Amino acid sequence: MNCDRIQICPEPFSWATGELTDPAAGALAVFLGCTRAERAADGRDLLALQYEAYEPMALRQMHDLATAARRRWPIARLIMLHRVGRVELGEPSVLIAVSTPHRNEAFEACRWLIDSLKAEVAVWKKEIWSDGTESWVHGEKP
Amino acid sequence: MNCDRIQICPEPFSWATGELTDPAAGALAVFLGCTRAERAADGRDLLALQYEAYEPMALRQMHDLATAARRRWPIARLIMLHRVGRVELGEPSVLIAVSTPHRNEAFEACRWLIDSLKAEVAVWKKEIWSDGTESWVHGEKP
Amino acid sequence: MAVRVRLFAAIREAFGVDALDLDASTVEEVAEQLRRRCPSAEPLLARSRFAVNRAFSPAQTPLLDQDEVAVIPPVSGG
Amino acid sequence: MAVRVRLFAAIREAFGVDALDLDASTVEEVAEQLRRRCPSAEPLLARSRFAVNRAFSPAQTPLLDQDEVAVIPPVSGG
Repeated sequence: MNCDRIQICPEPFSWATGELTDPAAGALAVFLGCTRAERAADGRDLLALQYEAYEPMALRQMHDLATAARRRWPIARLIMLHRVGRVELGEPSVLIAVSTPHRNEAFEACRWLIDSLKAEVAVWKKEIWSDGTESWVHGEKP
Repeated sequence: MNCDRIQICPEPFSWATGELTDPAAGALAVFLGCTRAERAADGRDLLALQYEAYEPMALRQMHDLATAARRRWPIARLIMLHRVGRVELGEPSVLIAVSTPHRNEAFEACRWLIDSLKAEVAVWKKEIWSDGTESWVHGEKP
Repeated sequence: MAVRVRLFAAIREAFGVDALDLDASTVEEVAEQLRRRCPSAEPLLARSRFAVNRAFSPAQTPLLDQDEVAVIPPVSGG
Repeated sequence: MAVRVRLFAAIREAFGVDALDLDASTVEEVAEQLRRRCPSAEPLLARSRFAVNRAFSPAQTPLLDQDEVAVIPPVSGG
């Protein structure tokens, strides 16, 4: 049995280093993805991102990713959180955190989990712009 | 001028995600190194690590690493903390945290900073074992 | 088969609803009915995958009564 | 030149002090005096680098009065 925390969060999430510490874990790697300020070619400014998830499927996919990561790396503890709703500039939308015996595997697992989550998990973002326009992101931004 | 936090800490350190957030930063990568439980071949258990630093030189080296990292990656904010004194099992001895526009550069900068710190910075650890013995680590552990 | 079709993101906004009840025996039949109902969504439907009961499923997947079919346009989480 | 020599970790414990005042005109002369004073530390001294005024400096580096010379055995932070 493990104590992974995997959640879709309608409100800003919080977490603490203490959730990851474990006597067997010499290394903790954490990634947070945040809403980044952006200006469109026509001068509009990004105000916020609005996230939507197919929650039961997204949670199942996140659990599957955690299981796959645990098969590949000796993970002591794992946190995977994704916001839904409006995420303002500078605020986090996603958190991946893992602890492992050594640092190489912590970096590898953390990187693999965020890359896989972005590629596969049923979550979508809509850009909300300063002129009132909104646009869904479907596929990689250029 | 930047707002890097670079410290040698005689007491347990604390930090918050908020120190790293920045509208320009879409990615935060954090690494923590902690004392990991270990059993020697002869059955002794590791109890703790005791860290010592040549503080003015270590701080200068850490600032130099931050400057080098900022030349190489578009870092918004940076935290680099290292404990001195006794660090119990599971407790963090080192923290590296960076925020950047995109995730690839955050992972790269974080990884480069911890690798460089471990290879170069004037800090030493002594292992404290359950039988009362102590041994300095000078050079890579096998 | 009476199936529930879940719609998300730009697909949801194109259809103006977040779910539809359809009668279909395969995923492909669901896709076909969606294209007919909202031709403007066709380009994005063509880039979308389908999930049956929360797992990605190919077009020929047979459906059972009460299955939940979801249209999954290209994801953009993170 | 009157220089202050700082000792750390296993080197410090081998010498029993964390600093020495020596008279030397190069880093190499400091190393030579340390080897003579504590032969048991020689293997670790051979694997150590030296810093003058907090910057790594090669053996031939000339010293000035009041310089701070540090012996830096292989580091193990992190």
